Amino acid sequence: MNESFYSVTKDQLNIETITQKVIRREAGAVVTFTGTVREFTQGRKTLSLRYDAYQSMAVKQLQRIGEEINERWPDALSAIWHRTGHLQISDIAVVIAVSTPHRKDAYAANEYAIERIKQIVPIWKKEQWEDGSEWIGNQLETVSGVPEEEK
Amino acid sequence: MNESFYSVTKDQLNIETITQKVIRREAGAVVTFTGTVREFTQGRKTLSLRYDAYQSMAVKQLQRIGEEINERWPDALSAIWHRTGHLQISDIAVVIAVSTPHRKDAYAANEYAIERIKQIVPIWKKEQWEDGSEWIGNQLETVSGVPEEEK
Amino acid sequence: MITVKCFAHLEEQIGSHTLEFSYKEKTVEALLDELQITYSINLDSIMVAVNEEYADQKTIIQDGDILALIPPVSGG
Amino acid sequence: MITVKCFAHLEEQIGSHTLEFSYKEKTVEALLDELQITYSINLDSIMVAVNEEYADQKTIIQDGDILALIPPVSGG
Repeated sequence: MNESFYSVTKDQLNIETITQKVIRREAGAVVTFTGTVREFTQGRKTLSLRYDAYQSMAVKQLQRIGEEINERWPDALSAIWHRTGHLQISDIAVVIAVSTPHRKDAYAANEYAIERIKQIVPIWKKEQWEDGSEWIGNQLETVSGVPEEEK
Repeated sequence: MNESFYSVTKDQLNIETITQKVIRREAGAVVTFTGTVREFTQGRKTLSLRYDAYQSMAVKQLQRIGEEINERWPDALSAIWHRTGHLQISDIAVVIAVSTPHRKDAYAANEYAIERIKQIVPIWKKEQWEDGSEWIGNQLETVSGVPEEEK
Repeated sequence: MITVKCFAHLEEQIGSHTLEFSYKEKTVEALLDELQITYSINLDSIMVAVNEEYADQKTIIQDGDILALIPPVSGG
Repeated sequence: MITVKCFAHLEEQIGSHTLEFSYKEKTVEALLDELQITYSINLDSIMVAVNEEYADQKTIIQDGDILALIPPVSGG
């Protein structure tokens, strides 16, 4: 699988570039998810945040998500880029683009990808609040051991 | 509502520009739908196509869809651009961007928008096949009269 | 006077994008009936907009109204 | 020799990104138990990768393996 479809990078993410990777003659629908840094989480103000990754493994896990998508939606083509390092409010942390011949599949496969990222991709977020900082985890109450294939 | 959030234009559509319109501090999720010209529809090859619009009314209907989205998802911000004129295979016909604080709403509101476009926005597609051309309609078996608010 | 805009296959069938008629009070439905006969066209699945808003067939047309015959749409 | 990579809060708690140990045959589970005692850390909700693939706690570590302690992830 082409490395440029799945990447973990310190560089800014470009929505157009990543979406264009999956546009093709056979596809009529592309759904792109852009995850940005939100200022408030449950009333608490984020000043900035940092993403760390186990870079080489994280790329492999993104590729794995691409493979899982193709098992479920054989006509889909996906590209997933995740940024690491220090991010400000509204900066783009992740871009997921999925193209399919018909639109229902593009929405479903895209949503599948972001759920899986939050389960299996070794990337961690450290929130910088006004009154301290904290490594975020267990968003999905992940438990110890090999991650489940299905939610 | 700002006209630049809802547009019907002969110009090429830029995914990045339209998506950036809805990125904001309060939102953590943006879903962008990009509709492109697909080469094959049920085995039949499209050479190119043309979109005509009742331009002024079409813009109003896109704004209406934005209002409907805000009735259903009060935290959403949406931008919808549709292209008209002559398009080639893989050209972008429509871009819908919706941002929300949480991602489930962004997917749902975005999918709502494309369904509504196919119901109420006065834009028509003429397919150029290898063996002729045809105005496409009744994709959703729309019936005569005032369009239904709900699917 | 009233104006009737035609789109897509209707524009091709009628042979004109814009029709103009001198004003006479009538419903949208009555106008559609007349157009069907005059142009030998089928308007069964056509929606109508009056001044850029979808209108019921029972709507009474006002002088100066701009109507549009809206075939089933196919944008997106 | 085996290498153990530490991330996020574990890296801060352990005070190092990379640990190296001389090789002795054992399971992932046994290694975790040792690390918990040595560094006074809680590894209950930690996943483990061996050579960049998630591994079961019963996996037997091979000489030269690169392990990673993976706290609950929070990308996206």
